[in-house]
Amino acid sequence: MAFYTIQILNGLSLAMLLFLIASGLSVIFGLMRIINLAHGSFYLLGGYFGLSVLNQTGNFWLAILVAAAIVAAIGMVLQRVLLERVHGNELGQVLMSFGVLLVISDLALWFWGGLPQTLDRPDFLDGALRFAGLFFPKYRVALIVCGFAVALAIWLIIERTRIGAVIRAGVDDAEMVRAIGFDIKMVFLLVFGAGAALAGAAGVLGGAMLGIYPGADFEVVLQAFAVVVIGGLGSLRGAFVGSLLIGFSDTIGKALLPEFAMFTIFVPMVAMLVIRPEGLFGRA
Amino acid sequence: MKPSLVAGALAVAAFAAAAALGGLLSSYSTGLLIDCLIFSVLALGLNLLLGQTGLPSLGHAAYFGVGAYTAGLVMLHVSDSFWWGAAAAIATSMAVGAAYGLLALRTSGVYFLIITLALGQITFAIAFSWRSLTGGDDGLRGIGRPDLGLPGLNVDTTAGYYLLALTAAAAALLLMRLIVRSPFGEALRGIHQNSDRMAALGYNVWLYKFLAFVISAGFAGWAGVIFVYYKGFISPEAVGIVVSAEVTLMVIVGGAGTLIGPFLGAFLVVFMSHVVSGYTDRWLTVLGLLYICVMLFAPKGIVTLVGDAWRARRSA
Amino acid sequence: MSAQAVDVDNVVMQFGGLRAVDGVSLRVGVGERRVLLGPNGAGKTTLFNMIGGQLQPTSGAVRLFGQDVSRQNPYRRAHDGLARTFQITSLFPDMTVGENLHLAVRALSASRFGMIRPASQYPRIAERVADVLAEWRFPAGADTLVSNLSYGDQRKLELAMAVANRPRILLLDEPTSGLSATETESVVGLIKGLPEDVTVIVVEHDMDVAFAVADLFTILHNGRLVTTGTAAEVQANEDIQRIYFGEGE
Amino acid sequence: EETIKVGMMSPNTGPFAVIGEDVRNGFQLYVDEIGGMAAGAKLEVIFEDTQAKPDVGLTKIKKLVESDGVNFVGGIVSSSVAYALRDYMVEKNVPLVVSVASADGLTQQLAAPNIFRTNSSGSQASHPFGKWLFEQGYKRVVMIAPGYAMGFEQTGGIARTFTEAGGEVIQSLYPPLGTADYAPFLTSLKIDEADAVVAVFAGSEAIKFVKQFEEYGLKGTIPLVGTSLLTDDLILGQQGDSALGIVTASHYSSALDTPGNAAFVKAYREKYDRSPTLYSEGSYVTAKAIHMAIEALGGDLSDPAKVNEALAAVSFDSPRGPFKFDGYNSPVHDIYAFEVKRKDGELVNEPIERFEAVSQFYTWSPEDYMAMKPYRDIANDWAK
Amino acid sequence: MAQPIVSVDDVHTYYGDSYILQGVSLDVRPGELVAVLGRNGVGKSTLASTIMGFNPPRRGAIRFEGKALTRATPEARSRAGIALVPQGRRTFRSLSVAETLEIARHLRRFDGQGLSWTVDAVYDAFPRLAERRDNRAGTLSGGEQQMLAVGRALVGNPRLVILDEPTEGLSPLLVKELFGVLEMVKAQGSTILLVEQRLKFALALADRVVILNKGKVVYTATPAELQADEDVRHRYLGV
Ligand SMILES: Nc1ncnc2c1ncn2[C@@H]1O[C@H](COP(=O)(O)OP(=O)(O)OP(=O)(O)O)[C@@H](O)[C@H]1O
Ligand SMILES: Nc1ncnc2c1ncn2[C@@H]1O[C@H](COP(=O)(O)OP(=O)(O)OP(=O)(O)O)[C@@H](O)[C@H]1O
Ligand SMILES: [Mg+2]
Ligand SMILES: [Mg+2]
Repeated sequence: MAFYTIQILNGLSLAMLLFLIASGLSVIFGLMRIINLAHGSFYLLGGYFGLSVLNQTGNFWLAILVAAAIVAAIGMVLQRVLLERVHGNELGQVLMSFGVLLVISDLALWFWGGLPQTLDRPDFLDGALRFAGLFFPKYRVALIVCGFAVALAIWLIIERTRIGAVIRAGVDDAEMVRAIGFDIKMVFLLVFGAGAALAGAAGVLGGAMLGIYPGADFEVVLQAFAVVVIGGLGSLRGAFVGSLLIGFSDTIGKALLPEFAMFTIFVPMVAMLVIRPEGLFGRA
Repeated sequence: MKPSLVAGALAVAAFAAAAALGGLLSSYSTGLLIDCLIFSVLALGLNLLLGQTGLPSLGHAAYFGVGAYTAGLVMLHVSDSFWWGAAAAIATSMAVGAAYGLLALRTSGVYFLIITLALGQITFAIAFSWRSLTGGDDGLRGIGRPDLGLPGLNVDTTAGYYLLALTAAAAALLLMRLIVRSPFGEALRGIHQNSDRMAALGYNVWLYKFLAFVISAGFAGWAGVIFVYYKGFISPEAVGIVVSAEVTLMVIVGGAGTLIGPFLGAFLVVFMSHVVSGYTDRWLTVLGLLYICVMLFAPKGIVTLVGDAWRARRSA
Repeated sequence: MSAQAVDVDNVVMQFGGLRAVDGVSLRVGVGERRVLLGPNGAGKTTLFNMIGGQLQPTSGAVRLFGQDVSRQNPYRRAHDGLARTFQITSLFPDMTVGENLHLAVRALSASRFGMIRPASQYPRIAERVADVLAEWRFPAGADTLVSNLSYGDQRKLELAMAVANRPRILLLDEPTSGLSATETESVVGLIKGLPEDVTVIVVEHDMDVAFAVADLFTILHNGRLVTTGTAAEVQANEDIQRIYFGEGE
Repeated sequence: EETIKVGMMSPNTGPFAVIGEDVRNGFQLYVDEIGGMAAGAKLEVIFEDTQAKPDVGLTKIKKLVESDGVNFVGGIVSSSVAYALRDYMVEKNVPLVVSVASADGLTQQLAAPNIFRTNSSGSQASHPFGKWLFEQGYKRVVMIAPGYAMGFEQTGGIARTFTEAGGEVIQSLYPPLGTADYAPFLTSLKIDEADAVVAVFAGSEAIKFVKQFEEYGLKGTIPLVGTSLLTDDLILGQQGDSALGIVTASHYSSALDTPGNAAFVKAYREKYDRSPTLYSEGSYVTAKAIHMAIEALGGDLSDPAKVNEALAAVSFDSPRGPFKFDGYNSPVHDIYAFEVKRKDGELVNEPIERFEAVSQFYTWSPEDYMAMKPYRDIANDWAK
Repeated sequence: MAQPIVSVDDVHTYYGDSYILQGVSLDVRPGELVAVLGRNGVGKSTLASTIMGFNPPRRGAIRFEGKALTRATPEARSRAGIALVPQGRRTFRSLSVAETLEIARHLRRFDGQGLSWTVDAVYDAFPRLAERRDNRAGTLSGGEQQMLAVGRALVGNPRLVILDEPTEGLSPLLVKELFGVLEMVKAQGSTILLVEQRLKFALALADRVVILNKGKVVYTATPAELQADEDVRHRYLGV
């Protein structure tokens, strides 16, 4: 029993980390249909910038804020200067954003070095909670709470401001959105910035759990895309449930069948897509 | 002379020139050309799906790897005949392609992209963990050069193998050219643009996609054959996502949906990663900038850009 | 037994909470010309989609020439002789007019799976494409990209592709919408000029066109079949006048 | 003036880039120490990026051998790259001195006169360590390591001597390479039944593992032991206090107190502003071995067989202590057990035990040893 | 006469190299309904999209309420009070009817003359849309989409509405409804530019008709004059 409780908590914490990483992508890719592989770079940069701030100030919260802000700015510049030019050209987006991913990861390697780094957590989140004879890291509890909070916040923002509808309309027919009075370029830019900021913040949060190192960008972007797609494009709820599914199948799979640990993400993924070809909550 | 004859003559001349190059260049440069040709064939196969049919496969290294492992295993355990190895490899690749195609073609668009990626990673995991067959992470090694059964043709030297690779790539290109220009190829383009209408017109859209998938896997297997006999080893890296992604980028850089694009893209990327990396540690930045620039100035790929410019000049 | 060309038997199409088509039965004999009338959203296109195979009925059956095709793919029905146009233009935008027609003509020929001979080297198909082009005349020329055609010409091409294969059953979903008077007239001419044994079902809101091409009219409303009758009957029926023409309330 | 060319292959990009940097640094340090000259000839070093990909490595080494005409090749971090190059190098008969890649097979079943290695082979440090662990009083252990050859070989070596001494392996887990989160494995370890956890990880995985080991409250509950990669000098700083008390085995740490090491550490720190690691030391030794061979031949490298022989015969004092090759061109050197301690505010791998002159075959004869099933094929069979 | 609300002055528009509008001039006065007629492919839609700002002319000027708009973005024009019901509907596939109307009314509220359009007013005018409120536009029937496109334009309370073949695909009943709606819009003082193939419909509503042929205005008159001129009708409209 204790074994399962702890595995469920493990699954939940991994799922929420995945969701934090994927939430920004769910907005950028799910809603705006911009295939941005540099999302992984946003995560990486967030982690590294957070690290630098943390080393200077020792303030974890400041690190999250600064990292999110810088990455948002970088994201917006990227969108304006580069990605916008391949609007509607999916393959173009793949190539261009992959180029950006390469450049950023290489420059990050140059600047921060190749050594894996860890981010220190705030003191009160260090250590573990003990309950009913179980032992569970406090930081992971915080991560779980954080994941739920972010999910709720994004959901509210999209519902309240109708920005979600405008963005989706912009994807269907950008010209007509302009014809009803929206500066669609500005809308896309801001949304892109918000998505990048989420990834940047996730970099700090994730870096404190898993460390930050060259190659994390690539790992992260694959998982985030998988989560968003399995959930169904354009569905935040999908990204959330997708994170849970992957988090659980991976964790429980590894705990129960460690010999098949290499298959615990991808086999369930194929199965899910075969059963639901348009994702869990996808509407084509 | 008829234009087709001119084109044919030009193609033969180009082939002859390329063949002669093998004798002129240093063996290292010739070897690099072989690498380029191998990835060209792989990219060419992927292009049938990605460029022609609009199916973005991100797991193409799987069929490449299956081909390479099969040819390697045949060489190690069965026969050193090139033809047996090649036939077995292509057949296995296509069989795996057929099995995966059945699963992957339930989906479309980015869902297809992700499911092919997942299938590719499963293949990687199998190659990595089935140690008794594949040698695990150490890979299969000690695979010798094959026997072509053609007297006078010696593929033990780099120059000799270059001729084989060149012929293999030319054969692939010719075959692909036939396919693309045939009614089948035309139907794939139609499916790319409007599959519902194709179905209403009377085309079995699923079957076309499936065949394209299997054929494309066959090309990848063929590339794997040329790869494994040249390198003499095969390890799981060749099956992984990095290779799949690289090939995809090659196709896009060169120009998805064109015949020459995959070749150009493969040459460019292989050149960048081998030659430029000899000069600067920051070669990945250079490569990244190249991708970005290509998309800024030739958003449909280099070949498309050149083609458009040429047409514009002709009509002007 | 003299089978009907199209025999729709009590079909239902359910979209979530909405019954777009609600138990419609419809029999159209070989060579008959039938117009489907009904207010917007009555279910006409949905019914077409079930006959064409784009949708599978929630319940009920569709038979073509006496054969049950309810579960058949659209492409199989095309091989049974069915062709259709779409209300919302459905073409191959990045191909030329000629290439669009090529695809249409080739769809039923044995060569459609050919992988060796170049597509352009099938004289019979090229001939047929040339015929269709001559018949339909696209002022911009056969080499124009479809995405560069005016809307009207795109509608015309939509039709030309449907008739290119000499279908036995032709479903036309608002074939003249968006066409100018001249073009509308020529389309009417073309429909009337189809061989007598071709069965044609047309959805049409332009009554002049409707009366010109058909003898029998079927009225749909709210997913149900209201009645079938001749022009005179339709005009005399008060219910129809109310729900469709909006007169007499 | 004559030039002797040496090719250096290391990953400069990707996750292994940082190890590649150490490898280049160690080599360069030695070359600088001898003023770039060997036996009166100029020593030219050509660096190439393997990208840690076997087929790229093969292409690069072809460039070095065929295009640049190098006389020696050194470096190589990944075992899969080393395997990929092996046949080609044997065919060309150019000496390949591997600095890091530890795959056992390279200097055992696949040994060749021109293939050398300067760092321990995969199970070399594990053998004495497994026996020693038993002697320390551990009777039952659980093992966890990445599921590929390196993990299998390093845990295998420990398991063999440990069980032969009478110990028992009650569980072995092999998470795949690249595992993001060790939580499901850590929480499945049967620590209640074991006296120690044997873990083998490297790089970012090692950092993650050690940190998570503490996070899940295992630190202090059960001893954590392993091979040196788990806490090597490269990552120790990042692991912080989580690593304190971990005991590992290897042939080198910067805290070694040998005659050569102090000067080496000092020079290295001055030049690169960080501590040397077993990667940089291994590469430094590679350079020295090559240099010694050139000197022994008086700079005449015309006969490949003689070059190989000269290399095989070198023996010298190195930072790790006395160095020489065994009959299979793999080093015979002292192995240590290290414990992570804090010294002068810094974390170090402090030697706590020394096993003298250990070869890759440990106490077996080469023939007997190679007749046994290779560790990488035993993997899960240790736990009963 | 009143100052024109929109004036198109010698406009030349291209698609790439194809020369479509070849010097079109056209004035529409406030409150007026001008019908643009012409065969397929003569450039009617191009004119509409040029005024909306989708493809700015290479030469010529467009003024709206006295201000030059020639280079303004579509969103600026929209905010200035121009709305378009495009040919082919172009509804937002993935948005529900309610969402579409919601975002379309979002930015603008004119203290307009007379009755202003609200979402509810649109539902009143097209009860069918109210029923389909929560359906995605992509699943609506053709006619329903057309109603939505009209509603989308109206909820912004524009001063100038451009309708490009709005009756296309509408059943007679709905054509009548639309007719009523347009009369209502006119009565509120909005100006309408109507591109139409249905001659009867256009003539019954229009104050003035303009015929386009091969990218040029070839005829301007009142509906009555056009009715009387069989030659022009036959030559340019085929009736
Ligand atoms: N895929 C779908 N999902 C949900 N509702 C649908 C779908 N397709 C059609 N409908 C609904 O079904 C009803 C009938 O639609 P249909 O397109 O058949 O009407 P129609 O008679 O062709 O109308 P029109 O003359 O306007 O084209 C409409 O209310 C439409 O909104
Ligand atoms: N995107 C485009 N690119 C190139 N040419 C175009 C494009 N759109 C339209 N054209 C061409 O411009 C001309 C005018 O087209 P437009 O759509 O304005 O005609 P229209 O008068 O609205 O016709 P219809 O009554 O058929 O809608 C046509 O010849 C058409 O082929
Ligand atoms: Mg309809
Ligand atoms: Mg038009």
